[in-house]
Amino acid sequence: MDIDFGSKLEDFRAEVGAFLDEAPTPAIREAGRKLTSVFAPFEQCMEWHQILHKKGWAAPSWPKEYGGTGWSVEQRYIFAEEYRKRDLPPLLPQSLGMVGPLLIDLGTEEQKEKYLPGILGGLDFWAQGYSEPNSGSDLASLSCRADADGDDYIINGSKIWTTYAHHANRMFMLVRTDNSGKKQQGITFLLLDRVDYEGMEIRPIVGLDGSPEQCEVFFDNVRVPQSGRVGEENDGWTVAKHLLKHERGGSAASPTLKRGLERVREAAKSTPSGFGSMMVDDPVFQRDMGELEADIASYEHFEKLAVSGHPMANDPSFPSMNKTMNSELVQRVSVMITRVTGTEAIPFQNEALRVGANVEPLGTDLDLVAMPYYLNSRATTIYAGSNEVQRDLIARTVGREG
Amino acid sequence: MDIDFGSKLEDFRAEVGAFLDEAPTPAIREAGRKLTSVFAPFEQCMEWHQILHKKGWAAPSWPKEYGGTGWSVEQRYIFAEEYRKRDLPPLLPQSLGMVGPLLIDLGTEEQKEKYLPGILGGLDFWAQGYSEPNSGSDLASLSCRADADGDDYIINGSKIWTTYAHHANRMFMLVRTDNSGKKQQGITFLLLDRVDYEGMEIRPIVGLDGSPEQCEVFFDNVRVPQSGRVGEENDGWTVAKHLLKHERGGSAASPTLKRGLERVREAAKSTPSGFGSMMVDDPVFQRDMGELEADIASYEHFEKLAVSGHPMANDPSFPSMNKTMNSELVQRVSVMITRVTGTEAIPFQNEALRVGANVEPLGTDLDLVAMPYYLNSRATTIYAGSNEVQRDLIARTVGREG
Amino acid sequence: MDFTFTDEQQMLRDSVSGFLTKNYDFDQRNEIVRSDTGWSRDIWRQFAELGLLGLPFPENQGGFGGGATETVAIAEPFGAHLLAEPYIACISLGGAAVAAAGNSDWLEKVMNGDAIAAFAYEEGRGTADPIQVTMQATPTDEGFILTGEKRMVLAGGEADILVVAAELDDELGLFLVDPSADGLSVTSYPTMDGRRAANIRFEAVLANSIMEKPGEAIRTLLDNAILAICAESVGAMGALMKQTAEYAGTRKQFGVSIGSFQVVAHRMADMKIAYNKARATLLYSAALIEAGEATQKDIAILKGQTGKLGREIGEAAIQTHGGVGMTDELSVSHYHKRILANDALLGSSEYHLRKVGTLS
Amino acid sequence: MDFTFTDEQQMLRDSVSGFLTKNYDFDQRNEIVRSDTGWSRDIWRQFAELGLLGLPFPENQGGFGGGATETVAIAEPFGAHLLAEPYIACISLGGAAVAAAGNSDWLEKVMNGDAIAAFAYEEGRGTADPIQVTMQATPTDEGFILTGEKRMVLAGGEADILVVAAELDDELGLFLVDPSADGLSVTSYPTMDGRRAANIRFEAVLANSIMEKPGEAIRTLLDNAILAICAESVGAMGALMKQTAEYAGTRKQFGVSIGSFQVVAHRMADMKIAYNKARATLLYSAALIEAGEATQKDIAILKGQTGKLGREIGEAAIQTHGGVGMTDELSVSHYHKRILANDALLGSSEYHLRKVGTLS
Repeated sequence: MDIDFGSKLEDFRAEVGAFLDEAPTPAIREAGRKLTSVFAPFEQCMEWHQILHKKGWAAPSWPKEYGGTGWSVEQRYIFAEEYRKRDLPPLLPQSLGMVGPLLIDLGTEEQKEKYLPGILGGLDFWAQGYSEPNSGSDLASLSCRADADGDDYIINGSKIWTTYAHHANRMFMLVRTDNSGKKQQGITFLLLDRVDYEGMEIRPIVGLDGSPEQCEVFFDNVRVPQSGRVGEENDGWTVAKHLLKHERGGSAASPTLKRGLERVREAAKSTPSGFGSMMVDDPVFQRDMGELEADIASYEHFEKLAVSGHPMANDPSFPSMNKTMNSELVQRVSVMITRVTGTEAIPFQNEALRVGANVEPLGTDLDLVAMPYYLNSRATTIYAGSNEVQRDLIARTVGREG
Repeated sequence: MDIDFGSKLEDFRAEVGAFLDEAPTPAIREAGRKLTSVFAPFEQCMEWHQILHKKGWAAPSWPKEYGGTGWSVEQRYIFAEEYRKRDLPPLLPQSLGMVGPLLIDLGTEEQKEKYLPGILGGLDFWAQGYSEPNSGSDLASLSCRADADGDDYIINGSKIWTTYAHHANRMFMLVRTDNSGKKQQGITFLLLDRVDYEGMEIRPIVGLDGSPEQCEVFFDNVRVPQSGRVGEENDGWTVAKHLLKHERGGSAASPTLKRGLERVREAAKSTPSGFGSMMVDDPVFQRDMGELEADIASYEHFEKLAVSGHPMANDPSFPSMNKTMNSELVQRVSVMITRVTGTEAIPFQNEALRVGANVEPLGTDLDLVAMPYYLNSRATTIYAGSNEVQRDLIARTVGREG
Repeated sequence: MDFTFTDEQQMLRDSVSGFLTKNYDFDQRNEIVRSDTGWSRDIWRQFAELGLLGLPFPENQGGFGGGATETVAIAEPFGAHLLAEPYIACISLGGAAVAAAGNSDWLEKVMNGDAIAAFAYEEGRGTADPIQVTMQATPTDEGFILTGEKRMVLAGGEADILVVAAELDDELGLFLVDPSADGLSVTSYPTMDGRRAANIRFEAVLANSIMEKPGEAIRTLLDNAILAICAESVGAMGALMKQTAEYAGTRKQFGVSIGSFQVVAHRMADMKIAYNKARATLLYSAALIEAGEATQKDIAILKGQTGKLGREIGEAAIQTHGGVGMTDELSVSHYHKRILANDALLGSSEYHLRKVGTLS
Repeated sequence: MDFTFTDEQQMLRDSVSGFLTKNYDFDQRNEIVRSDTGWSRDIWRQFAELGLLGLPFPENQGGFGGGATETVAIAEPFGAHLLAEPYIACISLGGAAVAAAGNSDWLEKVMNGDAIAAFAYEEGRGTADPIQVTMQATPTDEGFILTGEKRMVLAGGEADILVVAAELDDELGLFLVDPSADGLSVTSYPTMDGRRAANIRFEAVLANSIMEKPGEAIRTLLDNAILAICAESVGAMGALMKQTAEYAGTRKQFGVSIGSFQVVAHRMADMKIAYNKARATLLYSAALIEAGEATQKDIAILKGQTGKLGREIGEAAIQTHGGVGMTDELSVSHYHKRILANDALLGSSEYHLRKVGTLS
């Protein structure tokens, strides 16, 4: 066993810290402070992506030859910690965490050349077209169809819960190309090099927090080139499963959870417990925080075992366990935030949440984001394969750990 | 709405208290203090039953004409509270709470005359022969068969989890009398007027707490009279369902839960929290106790609504909700008890637990019972229809509350 | 023991429920919430006509003398319809305060629907108990002077009169303040559950004392308001349970209704258990309050359990609905937000459940 | 970062596991536990031969210099086999104490399997931290005098030598006591998880000081013992998960295996999640301890999480087994009892998780 605690790492930490102190614009910082979701405010997020890319730090988990940093596990966590410590907006996962790694693994050379630079550089934003109104947890039952026509496909149907589609300039999606076999067969994985094809319409959906984050996307005889296909026709389920690994695997998620607790603890210093002391000194608060912090620590250990190559990560249900643990911890942290903000989280202040808004929030930054963040976080156990589906998958592997 | 708080009730409370202070023998009191289960030590329990019967208080929930007390709901709770306050052993439920009420509802006049006096008077103890090795939650799949032969049935097969069968002198049971239809059909409900029939063998099972409470009962061509049948042949499932209502309905269970908390709080006065004060003054302990006490209060309210005739009790899933709530609260209280006893609950002191044992326990009475009680209470969510089965039943009724 | 509604109470409940079903379905409600005022004066006038605004006040003050059970009978339907109108703000709190002080002028206007009275009590982050109020009232020759801030004053922006809770000689007093008084600045906002509230800064604001050393009166006022708040939440919980059961019965995934998945079914069973616990405690508490036998522990149990069980039900409802439960479009999330906001008011479940433990 | 076993460590683990599989199946184990002594001298001698008794001690003291990872490598199989022999009592605690004090005579006997050393530390109701020790050591001309009581001294009844933790001048010290010394009364008993322990009263018992002002030494000793205890529990948790999965796959109800019920399946998924969390924390903590970088918070996280997650797994295993899970006959409940007993030792999960919150 071995964990590196050398002084070189402390130099690295200082280097990262110095850059992160200096590089982000005020608007980027504001976007980070006003984060109420996994998905940061779009414009500032992409701006920040480009800045990080210039530094070569946009994609720490990518292979070095494709623009990754080549950092050790220790370095990646230090980067994530320093990043979160400053409440900087996380880069959007659809491009860097999903379609990018997928193309690296399964894309044609042409696709890689065409798309990877825009993904890595933060020039493109890719929406993920998976779910449909009647295909949520049962993704394989999707019916949005693509009919081959010459070198093209003609797409008809609709997608829903397409995060930030109204900001996207590209899209990857699953379409039905064959109805004859099992539902998992006959699915094809497509890249759309633009989202303004004729017959395509994107409608934002207002979420329970009052903001449009998700969209519906409608396809009415939309003609797209077949060259956007990843893998074989009708083999999209295999492709998607490969991608889910990236989607669920999420590296270095624990620093975000830890930073959430830190913000709670900070706020607790000036929040009365109602029982004679400030919350931070209140034994009940301390116990509840301790319990949550310890559980986050176990998740961090689990995550670090995995990224450092421990066999635990080879368990076929590893991505599902990772997704389940992380999403439920996100929700618990979000509840802690509303607990420390109390009644101050009740005002509806959507206008003040907008980056650059000239609206004074009624309370602190944490008061402002607490309730939208809590509400938005209800989605973490629903999206990317509901936790019910994840537990179904995990259950199938129990007792077969070898 | 109306709750009686009159002074007459306080007189009643005094009357009950005076009797309960005076009537039980030292051995009965010891049996109550050493209670580690729903099922009190047998011998003292029956002795106490007979004493209560002499006073006319053995069956407060029975109809007055069958020997019930005719008390108001308020009085029944006062009786239960004073009873629990003194840690007296609860009477065994199989006779008074199950077969007795069943016979009152569905027995023949002959059966009532023959059996009710012994049940009410505490002269008989009836074992409940339901579960079989392959029929647990799936009770209807039972296979222990009874073949009609003249005026008799000949029983072959076995029963398991037959509580206190080794103490019983009578037994009620479900047998398979027909295999041709649905599994719920072809079941017959039988009363056995003795348990020492030729071919009948009772083997106690040692439980995880080290004590034999459950038994296996084997039947090898056991000939019993058909006059012991309740209801029609092959109609035993209906009879059993009727009985389940009594088994799950359990009136006045909340005083037991409240008494459990009281004992915890009492012990907490002299138990250091590990954080500078006695547990009873420790905020974390207070919060956890408050949460549990409030949940027990809600259960008490639910129970009182039901026994006072509120329509909530007409919900077809009422017995299942009641069983689920009560069993899970029992477990939570049992955990609280082990929390306050800590390492002092780790010694295995089965000998000291025996009523009349001349063995000094290593710690307090609560230390002595804590772990056996906790362990034994794991059964509450398993027996009488596992809580999984109960939730299945409850789920079917959601949204149909009218 | 009897925890059932009388025929009259049932009629009252049915009439409120019927009125709201007709005039206040989810679409109508949303239109009202999205309007400039955020609630409907028209509905309010009809409440006055139905006698609802005078319901809880004593007959000798011109009210209908309704008790705790009547409060439950109307507030459950309010919750089921996500009422935006300031009934709790203006009747259960503001009106109850002027009634307790015997101020018949304002009470009459409140009961007629001609004035909105708001109760300025909360000082931020959950003022759960009167002893936590820190605003001081300083006696001067012209009257009392108030300085400080009140937050989350429900209907504070549209109030015609403010009843302010402030300390006087180490005890709580109630003070009347004209919303247009000098030194008062009101920041009004919508709440996340579709009501209106305000933060109100007081800088040497002149106020009339209407009740000094109110003793039990303020506790009674708060207890009754807690009952109304909890009844509203229980109404919302019932609606959530019904809607979720309906959705689970019709929404199909993997070729079957999602309710046929055992995990979904058990979650609904848990919702039902939680609902029955909460409702039993609501009805039992109402009976205790009506009998004058409710202790501070009983009230803490009511508020604590309602908040805790309500959150469980709301979160379960959203999870069962999946994506659509995350939208503004469906009522599901709105119920949950109302339940959460009610939990935050007058002390959260965290506060109250712990208080239960300290009161033993 | 690397959290894997080296080849040597894996071989050690496999050899212990293989030995126990051959000589210590559940029936053999139960026979040993039910014997008069409660554990097997024969097994103990074989442990000595396998080098396990000297494993964690420094090479310059005659040991094998095993570190935290080696402890994990052997203690996980101990847990999976519900070891009754006093490895933790005599090696991780008693032996470690004499080793820390540099007492090579006793250490050699311990490593050879010729003597049992017990560590008298606990004073009742969970002595979670050295500062909670209250027993006083009073210096006299003949030596130190100890008065008071130690409870739950693992292997205290069969110890050849007792190492007692007691306060001297407001600091903790370690003292050697002969179990046959005047003034000592030992009440020995089996524990509910199949070990032996004793309550020991000291009435003016003469003792030799072997370590005064041990400072970090005692903390290190306890940390290593906590690691061993937690590894044992994690081993038990893994066994429970495997057995429960097997049972759920074969036990039929309603015509299908119970594991095909989604609620049972999800409970098993939760067991697996809990197990992986606990095991990840165990391995990570071992790496931290080995690197000399484990803080008190890290140790509290390890002990707290193991106890909490272990209880979850144990309770889930019993519930899934139903009636048979409630019997003495199956190993399921025995694993759960071992996990609970380990949770109680050296501070429960309640204690440690709260400590995590105070250390932030």
